[in-house]
Amino acid sequence: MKIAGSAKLPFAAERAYAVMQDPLVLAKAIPGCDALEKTGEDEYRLKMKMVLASLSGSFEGKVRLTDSNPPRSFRMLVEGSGKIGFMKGDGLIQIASAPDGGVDISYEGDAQIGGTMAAVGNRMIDMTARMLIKRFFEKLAAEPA
Amino acid sequence: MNRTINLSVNGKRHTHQVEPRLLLIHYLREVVGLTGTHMGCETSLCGACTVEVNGKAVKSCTMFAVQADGADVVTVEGLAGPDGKLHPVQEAFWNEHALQCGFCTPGMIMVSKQILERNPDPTDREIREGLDGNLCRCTGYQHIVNAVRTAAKAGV
Amino acid sequence: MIANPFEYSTPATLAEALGLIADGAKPLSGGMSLIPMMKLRLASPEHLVDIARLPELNYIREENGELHIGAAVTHYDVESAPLLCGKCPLLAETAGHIGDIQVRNRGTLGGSVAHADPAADYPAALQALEAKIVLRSAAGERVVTAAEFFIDTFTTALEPGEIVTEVVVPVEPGLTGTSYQKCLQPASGFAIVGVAARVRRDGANFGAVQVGITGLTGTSYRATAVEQALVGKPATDETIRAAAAHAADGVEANSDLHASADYRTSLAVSYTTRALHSALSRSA
Amino acid sequence: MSTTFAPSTTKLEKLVGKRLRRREDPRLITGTATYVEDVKLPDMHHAVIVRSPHGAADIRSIDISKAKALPGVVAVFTGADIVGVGTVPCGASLPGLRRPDHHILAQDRVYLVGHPVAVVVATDRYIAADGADLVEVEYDIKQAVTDPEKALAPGAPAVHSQWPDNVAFTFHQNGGDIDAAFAEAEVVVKQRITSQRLVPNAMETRGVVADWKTNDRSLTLYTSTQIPHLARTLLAGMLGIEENRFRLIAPEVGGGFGSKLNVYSEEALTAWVSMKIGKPVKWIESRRENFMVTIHGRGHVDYFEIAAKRDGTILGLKLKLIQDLGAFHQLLTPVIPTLSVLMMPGLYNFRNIQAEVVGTFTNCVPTDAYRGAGRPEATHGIERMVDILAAELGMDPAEIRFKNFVRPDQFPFPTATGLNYDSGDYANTFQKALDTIDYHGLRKQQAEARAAGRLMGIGISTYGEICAMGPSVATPAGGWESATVKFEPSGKVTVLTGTSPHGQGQETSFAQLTADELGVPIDDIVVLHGDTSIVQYGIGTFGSRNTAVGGAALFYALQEIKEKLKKFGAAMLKAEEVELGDGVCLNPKTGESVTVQEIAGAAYRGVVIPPGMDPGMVVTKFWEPANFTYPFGAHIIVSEVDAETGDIEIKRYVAVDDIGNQLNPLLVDGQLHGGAAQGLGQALWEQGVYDDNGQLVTGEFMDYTMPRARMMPWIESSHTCTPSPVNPLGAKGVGEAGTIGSTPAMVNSVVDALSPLGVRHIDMPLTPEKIWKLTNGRNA
Repeated sequence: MKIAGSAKLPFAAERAYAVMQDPLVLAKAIPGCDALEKTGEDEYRLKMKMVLASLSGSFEGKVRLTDSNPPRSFRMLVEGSGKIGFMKGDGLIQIASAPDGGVDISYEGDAQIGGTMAAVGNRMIDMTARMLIKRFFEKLAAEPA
Repeated sequence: MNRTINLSVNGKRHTHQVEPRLLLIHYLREVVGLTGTHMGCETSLCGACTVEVNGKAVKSCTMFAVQADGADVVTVEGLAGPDGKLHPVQEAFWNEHALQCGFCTPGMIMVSKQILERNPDPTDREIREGLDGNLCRCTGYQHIVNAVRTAAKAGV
Repeated sequence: MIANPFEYSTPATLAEALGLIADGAKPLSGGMSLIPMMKLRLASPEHLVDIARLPELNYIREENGELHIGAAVTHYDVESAPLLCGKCPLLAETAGHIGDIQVRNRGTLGGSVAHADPAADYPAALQALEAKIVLRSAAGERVVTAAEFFIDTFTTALEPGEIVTEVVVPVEPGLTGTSYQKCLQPASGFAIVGVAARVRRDGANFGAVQVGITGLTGTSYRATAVEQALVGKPATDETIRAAAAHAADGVEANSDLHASADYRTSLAVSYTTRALHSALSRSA
Repeated sequence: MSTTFAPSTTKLEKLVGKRLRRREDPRLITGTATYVEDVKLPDMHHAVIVRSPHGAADIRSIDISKAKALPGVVAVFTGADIVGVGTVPCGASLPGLRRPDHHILAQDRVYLVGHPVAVVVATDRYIAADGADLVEVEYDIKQAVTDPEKALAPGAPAVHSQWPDNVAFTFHQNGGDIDAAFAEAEVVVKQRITSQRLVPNAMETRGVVADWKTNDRSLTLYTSTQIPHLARTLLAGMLGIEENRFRLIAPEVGGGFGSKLNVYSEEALTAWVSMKIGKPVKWIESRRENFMVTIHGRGHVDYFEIAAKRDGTILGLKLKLIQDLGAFHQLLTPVIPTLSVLMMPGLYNFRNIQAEVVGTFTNCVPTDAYRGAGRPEATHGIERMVDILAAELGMDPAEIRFKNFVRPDQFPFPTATGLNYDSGDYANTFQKALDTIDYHGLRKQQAEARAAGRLMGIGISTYGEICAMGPSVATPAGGWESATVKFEPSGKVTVLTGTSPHGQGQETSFAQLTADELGVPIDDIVVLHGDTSIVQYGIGTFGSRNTAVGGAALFYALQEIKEKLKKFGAAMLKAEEVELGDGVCLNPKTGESVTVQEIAGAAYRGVVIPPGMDPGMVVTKFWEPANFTYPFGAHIIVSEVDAETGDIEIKRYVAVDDIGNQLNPLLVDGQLHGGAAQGLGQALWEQGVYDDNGQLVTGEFMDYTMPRARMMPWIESSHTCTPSPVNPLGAKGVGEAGTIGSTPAMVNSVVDALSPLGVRHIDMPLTPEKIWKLTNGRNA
């Protein structure tokens, strides 16, 4: 399903771009992330635990950053699979300087889930994805400028 | 980690050691040996597994047997009298042809009994709303509504 | 469709239960949301603490103009208890819209509230009633309002180790009319949108109005823009229609297979209109 | 030997035609019936299947070591182990049909979500589930394609790499002169009409218990099927075992609707596992698996074109039918759209057609027979097209139907698709429906409603169907049916039917027929079915054939046993001429008589054996029908649309069905109501939706909207009766009528309601949101 939205970060564009490329920051910001190890150029192995209401499950997968165009835009791909299913998010993230000195971030992409989660979680994909993205940007915003 | 549970099923006391994850429906079907209660889904939406726990209709696929410790459970097998006389809801289902393949029927009968216990003279609308938790793929529900209405007239 | 193994405890007291929960056990009440997830192995708690039968959580009583409802009270009891039907009909009416007979017989008020499903029915009523939610942990008790409690999709003010022990709603003052109107998703029975309205008249005008909405977005909310557009205005169809148009103000609507965001938003307006009409007609 | 079709005249009350309550019900309402899941055998093991979560992927590796190490797990098998087991059979014989190998466990690739990858066998079902969770499969995910039109587009991912165009077959049928019809046309209307995937959702999921006895080399298989004998033959072939050492039992079957008219991987797999471990093995499908891997129905994208004259006379019809087949062929997968083509002309008197079917592979579960099987799609198409034509011409939809009906004097009526309609009076039945609902009054009401800004609709469907499957030439495994009637020495009567009823009630209706024909009390009659060791070979239950084919076979067996009773009776009475009736054989000259029970007893004891006769009193009859039957009817639905929310309210539903003669009208009502619920389900609520990756997003009752009691209208059902000449009962079949008739009536009603907004067509299901988009949420 299509995912699109926007967020604000209180950083200059270069800083905003840099935090989103920093594996240490990403490890803190990706909701449920237990570990993020570099496996290649702009590619990381991801371990995460997703807890949402009573649903919980561990996922292993990867994060990939591509199409880098600093400090304006890049693509981010997150995918993971585990016992309860798999998920995949792929989106273009664009950074624009805002008049308040921060940046406006806009994102647009696709989110998919599969496996058991998909069979019963249909009605929750959209709001869950939005909530997770919101948490992600909230964590980023808490980084030092 | 097994637990001992002690409950009454259709008036008979049972004591068993069970795993906490054992569903009540599996307990009834496989431990007690009463296979009239059926499992039609796993999301608590079809109602085929409906039994009565302490006088309340519940979905036995969405309850662990350990949660029924100490309870009085009634299944479809427990409705007819000791002489084999059918419960008025059973009789009405039979007379009105309220079943075809019969798989949903035990759950339908159990919930219909509850509908009538709480509302002895329901309207068709109230009957249909009362059946909200039970799916039937065969009858189109029309004869089931007739049966509940007939059972109401017979006085449950 | 079989759950992973778990340990199961049936503490005799709430204190004992909270001790286990503090150690990481998960509370099990009616299990209407948790057990299906466990059967699909989408949830695999290691230790369940059955709190449904604790007498300390099973009561409905009136105190100082408020109704106190224990967390383990079932939806059926909320729907049918004479005290609630008479003194807080909005909550009773809302309970009657949940799931089906079997689910209402087993599911509990506290369980549903704590689960905070964005499409659950109670939150709309609790928002409109400005309910208080009592939270307890081994460390103590605190009380939050419904508006504070429901934070986001399946996300509440509950801290680890804390459970909902009680919901407090006001004794509905005379002359107040209330209504819960729900557009249900026909497969699951969840709300696509649900709107709870409380209306008091002030002569020919609207007096105090509270509107709570569920299902539209990630969590329930008070539709304050609707309320503000009503208070002090003539109690007419036009006022209602104009006010209800604000039902989704400032809200990012959900989208799923059953209803796109635009459609949901439109339904929120329609059902807000219906709830207000219905509540108004029930107000003296 | 002569037989008589005329009902024997007796003074006993006849039971045929009576609304008798069912004899199968006491076990069902008391919870004492035995479904597959209720079968429990000593030392029974349990199987759980590990399935693909992906729509298309190569299997990189499977690690079963952790699962095998779990205490209680007895065995784990994967695709590599099933050497020598045959592939899942397909009974279609279309020329040029591409048949992918459909192994019972995936080999190196998975083709749909739910594809079986491994099976875990344990002493307990809970442990088997735990074991299945421990099987680790690594996949290399490939691009899936789930939409048949996308699958046909150039560059689409290939479901099977050897056929990059995703076309499994094309099928053409032409009748008359379509070019002339379109050349002559004064008006041509075109419409793309879809018939979405539906999930049959019998309330009992599938299940299998297999019991292999190594020393006897014998297999007993309990399976929830509609075709016990065919399943045995086909499974014996897959497993390489002897049919005469293979007993297949269809115990109580909790609904099928076509989804159990099949042979599935799991039936062979469970049997094979039992053979491997030498123990009884049970596999019970979960609801989630039922959604994922039991066949779906429908799945059409149809392009219709209709040529007509300005006076409404239909000249011809063109159809391009894109059938979403899924990833494999199940038993009848490719056959189903060809049934749609046969049914294309509906009840209408035009002789020019052109049809092209493109069977298309997708990464979805196979489609196959679901209640109506091809005919609901066709009927929906033609009934929609007739309404669209009426709208184009500004004609009343009732009038245009009257204008085009086949007339009673045209029967038997050869259709442009090569069928021969048996009997009917379509205008009469339709008129009865119009009168019942007061059609003209309704149109006046509608005009008033519209003037008041309300969206009221009246929807008509005058449907026909092909039933009583069927002559053997048209049915892949044979279209005949069998029956045995036997008197026991005590005079009790046992009927063995080759059909396999699972809710239809033939234990009652066949006993009614038998009681009437033999003049024995119905309580002395037992009807048995579904066990290959008890019942002679039969074809099974599908295509509305139980009564019209199975009942006819029984009728002929009854005539034959009556002749035998007469011969033995005559010998006992030492009479040349005897009369048989009311359970008594009478010498009309002397007034002496013997009862049929006495005759039966004597025939077993060999007291008197007439010359040329054999002792005993058993007759088995296999009967081949000469034609299908063609039930028809008219369904009319009145609806009102809430423009603000898109909600549809069904105000009235009138159905007049002509199914020929009825054995038990109470059971007929039940069939029609249930059929209508499934038909309304398609029109309004149900849809199997796959995302682009092959996930079935309506894969549980959470999201797949099943008709519930509160959603169903009251159905006012009545009948006309033109007996079928095809069989001696005059019965046409009723199992699918409601499903076929209801859907277009509902859609036509809503389109009619919205026609003031310029709406001509809406694809199913008519969800409130779709309607809301068309009304723009306007307040009426």
